[in-house]
Amino acid sequence: MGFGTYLRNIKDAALTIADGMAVTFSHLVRRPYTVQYPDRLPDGVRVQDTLPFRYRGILEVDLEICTACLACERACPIDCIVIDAEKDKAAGGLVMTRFDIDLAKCMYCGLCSEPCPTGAIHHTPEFEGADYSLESMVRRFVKAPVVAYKPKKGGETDPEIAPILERGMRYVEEFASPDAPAGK
Amino acid sequence: MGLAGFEVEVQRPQADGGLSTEDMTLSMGPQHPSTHGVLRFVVRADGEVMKEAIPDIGYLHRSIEKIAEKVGWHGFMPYTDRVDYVAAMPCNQGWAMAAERLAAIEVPKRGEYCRVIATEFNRIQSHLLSVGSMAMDIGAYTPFTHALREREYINDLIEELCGARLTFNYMRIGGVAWDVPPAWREKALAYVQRFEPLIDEFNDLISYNRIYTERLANVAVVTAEDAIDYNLVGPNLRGSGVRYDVRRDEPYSVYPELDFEIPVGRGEMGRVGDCFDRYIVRIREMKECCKILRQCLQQLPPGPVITKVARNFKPPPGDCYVRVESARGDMGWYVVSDGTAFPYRCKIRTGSFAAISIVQKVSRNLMIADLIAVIASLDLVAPEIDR
Amino acid sequence: MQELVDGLIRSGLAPAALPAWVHYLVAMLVFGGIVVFVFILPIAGITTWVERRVAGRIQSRIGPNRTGPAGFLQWLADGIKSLLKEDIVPVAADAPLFKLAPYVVMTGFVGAFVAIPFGGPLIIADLNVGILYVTAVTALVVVGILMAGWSSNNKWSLLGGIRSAAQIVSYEIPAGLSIFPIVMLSGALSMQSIIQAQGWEPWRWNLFHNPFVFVAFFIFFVAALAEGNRTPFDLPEAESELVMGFATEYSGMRNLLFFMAEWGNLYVIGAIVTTLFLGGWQIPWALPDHPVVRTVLQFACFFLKSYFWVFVAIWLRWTLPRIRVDQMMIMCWKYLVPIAFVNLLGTAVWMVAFPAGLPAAQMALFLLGVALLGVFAWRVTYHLRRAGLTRAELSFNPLSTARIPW
Amino acid sequence: MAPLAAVDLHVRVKARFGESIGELTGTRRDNASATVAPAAIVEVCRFLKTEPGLEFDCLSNLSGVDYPKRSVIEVVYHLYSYRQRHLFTLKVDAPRDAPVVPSVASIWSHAEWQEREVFDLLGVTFERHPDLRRILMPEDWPGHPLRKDFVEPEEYHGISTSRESLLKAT
Repeated sequence: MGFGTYLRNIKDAALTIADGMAVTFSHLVRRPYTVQYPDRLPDGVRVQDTLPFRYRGILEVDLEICTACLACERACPIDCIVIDAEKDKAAGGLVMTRFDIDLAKCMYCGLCSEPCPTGAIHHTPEFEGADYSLESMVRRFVKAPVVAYKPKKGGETDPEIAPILERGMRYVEEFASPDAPAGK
Repeated sequence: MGLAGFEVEVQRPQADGGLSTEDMTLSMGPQHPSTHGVLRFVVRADGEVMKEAIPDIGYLHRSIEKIAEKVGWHGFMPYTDRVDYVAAMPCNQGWAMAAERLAAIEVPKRGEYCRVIATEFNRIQSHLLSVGSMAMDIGAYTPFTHALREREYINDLIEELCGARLTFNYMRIGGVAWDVPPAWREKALAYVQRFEPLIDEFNDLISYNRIYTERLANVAVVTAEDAIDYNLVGPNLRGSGVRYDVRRDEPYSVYPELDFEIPVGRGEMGRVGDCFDRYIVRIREMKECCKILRQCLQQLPPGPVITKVARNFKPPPGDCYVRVESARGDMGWYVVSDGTAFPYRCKIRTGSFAAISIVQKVSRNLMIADLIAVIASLDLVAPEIDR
Repeated sequence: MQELVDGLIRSGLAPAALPAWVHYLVAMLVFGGIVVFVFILPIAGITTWVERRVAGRIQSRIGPNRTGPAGFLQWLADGIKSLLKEDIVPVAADAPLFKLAPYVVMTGFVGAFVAIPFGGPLIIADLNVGILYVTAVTALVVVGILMAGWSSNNKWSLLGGIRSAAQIVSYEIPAGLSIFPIVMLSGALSMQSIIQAQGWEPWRWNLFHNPFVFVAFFIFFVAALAEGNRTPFDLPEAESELVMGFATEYSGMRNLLFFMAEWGNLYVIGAIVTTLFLGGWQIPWALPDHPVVRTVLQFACFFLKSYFWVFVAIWLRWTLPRIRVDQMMIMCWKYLVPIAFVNLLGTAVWMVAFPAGLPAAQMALFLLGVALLGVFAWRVTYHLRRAGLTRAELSFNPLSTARIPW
Repeated sequence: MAPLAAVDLHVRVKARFGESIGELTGTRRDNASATVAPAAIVEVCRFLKTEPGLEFDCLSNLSGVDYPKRSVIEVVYHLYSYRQRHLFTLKVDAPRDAPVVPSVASIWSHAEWQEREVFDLLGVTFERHPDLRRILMPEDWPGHPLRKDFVEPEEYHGISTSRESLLKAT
């Protein structure tokens, strides 16, 4: 290789290395971007509150507005939701004795919360799901057999379910629907 | 895996009774810091110079194609994220388009735009990870952290859009699951505005650094014919000088309405088709993604983002071959349906599977340090190879 | 240090019955022990903390900040952790060699401190072959690394060991050749006399004496980096290729010894560079003449200058990628060695042409150096402007924590 | 010039090879395919690759599909031409019990790996294949997973392949 390329190699190397060093030096005066989770957060701020509304964290079920329609159980590709509900004339409607979700197998894909008519099953921004035993990863939502919610024909809902239903419907509205024209 | 079909070639002792040397057989992987996931290379080396590097894959084989036959059409969507978790959106799009083509479903315009926006953001993410980890494999750790810092910002944006940071499950058959949240467009536009100069800073830091170019120039040169013969796709193909991109040559979705160039390797630092070309094509592609994103975010039409699709979806019998431009190139989805609620067969042909098949041919008498550069420049990702 | 011991003997403090060499031996052990445990090991440890903090800021993260104030005791925590970690010796390893390797590397590193002049009187042994001794001792490191690479019975370590042998041995030549012009200028090998031959004003340093020594400085620094296995030459323990290179099989305290030697070597490089090129501990005459204050000021000046070059080595490590083995050899034999010879001849001709040195040339070179720094500073501000950073995103406090994004 | 439609491609291939080429099935450009007799597949592929007007220089995808009802394993070749932008699909039916198909590895280099995958997952042996070994599954894995009648073995080398679901215990 000629003497020209020899000198050019040296000049080239020196200049590009110096430019690279200039970039890294300019970083010395820039603030770091680290979010010091979990313990060094500004006072009173929980990381979970800063997550967006649609964040798909650990599942949660509001039994008060769950109609036991088993749509979520069918939609889950991994079958990690198990619901037992029997028709019981005396109690008037379906009685749910069991609603379990195996969080160890759940992949947080959100397919279960889509078909839910009342938004009973939805994702919370909670993500700290670590646990000591595999069995305790199964979330059993039904403590005592409960009558499934049945929306009344008349349209008015009794007062103490209304806020929960309103919150549930907010989850349902979030999903895109074919007919409602989305805003710009 | 034993070393079947791979015996150590012992050199004969020299005629004059000199020292008889022997090749060294190295097993690089599957636990190795720079094999980008669970890959293994059986390297036959004479000191530092490699005679051959034979890839051994299958460590991350989950047989996603068999799972497709067990879960329904809607249920398979989250699994498509796992085919290539570094660039999950194009996989979603591939599966959704295959089902739509089988059932002749027409996706509303705004849905297509949301898909393109999500895919292009995801392409930037994937290229950032590929470019950053390539710099780290060559020895520079800082570019990796800068690339990941920018990738985190895009993670936050996509998290607001669909709720997940890696396995998005954002698209549905017939459109997308969520519309763009309010004020997200301005935030995304502001981010693209902020991101563009940082690519130039990245270039100043590492791309044209003499040591970096010296390590990549003329290493593992792949000619255009070999690239096509070995079915290399995406940045690996464009790095060898073939100007081909599925988004422009087999147009789908709304790409015909968007104008963007296709960067191609020009052999700036060495011959066309070397490691540097594949690398610099990815850097320039990120700039093109910014251009596409700006256009999409400005021209986002009003209207619904999803059409009516039966929950118990049963497409008519038939088969289709859909090609999507993923971050690792043209991803082929061959899907066969027999009219039932479960897909009959789903074959996914991915870019990395083609790219790793050329490593054996390209790695002859390279140095071991170059093998790391070749693996990084081909942007191999283990889940995509093994599926 | 010898007069100090003689003074002790004369003043009757030390029992006179013993022969003189016993006193020298005891004094040497005591002083050596003090210097090693009070100065060298903490310096090596603190350099790891400085490196991780500087690397953090360069990579827009924070670096250790949990153990001790701003993470300052991180190195102590690492040391204790390594002590408690299990010390594994692979079954198939060549055990005696395997166990001996870290100590050979440590002696190579600690041995260099004998001849380093921290201040006027502050030197353990002002050998008259000072710089020759230092170059010889630091070559011990390659013996240790080669032993480690071979005895670990692991192909990756073997590759690491062979690479380091090729690298350190071949970079001795340009390092040695760059030292010759300095020795010619100061006319003596002893470190103290090299420093005394330079003035405290920057333009009277060896660095700006003539253009050839100016170039020799860069060659020496690059060669010293290669000997310290620092990026862009960290081939022997290349994380992404050879997993951990020669130190793959090491764990616990042995592993720590290797890396303490590496970070300690950084300081040795800084010290030698300041001694040869940057006027060592020379401070302005006008400062108070009280011996203790003067020594402390000299020590501080020497320490600041050498620690600046430790910072430069750290800053280089987090900027540059790694060189390939054959490129490393090409760079040594085709670029550094020829230029080093040119510098050697150039300095000789220069000394014949201007026996008393050319003050005009020294001032010109000094101004050239300042100009280069100016251009570099402008380039840094250019990067900051182009990245479009708001005032909030800048912070000149080196220990600043994060700007919380929400 | 514009890429040829599948019909014209089929006509040209049919003209050249006559009866060993089946009828054109499928309507759209991406699924228009012609079945080829196993014996003639190598000749057809070489013709498609070297013919000046066609120049199918890339085997875009090679996949196997198991049809137990027709007791056939169908090997599907998606061919693509980068120069002419043609896209054409060939299908070869091999009997399900002893599927043997000549290998096209000599024509397209990537066919070697794709055929190894079809061999590994579906059990189709390719004649004159340079290195027919399992590619994804371990060497001693029983059976071929993608076959419809594949039953997953209980355990492999002592490692059980299934785990008791936690939801069973009430």
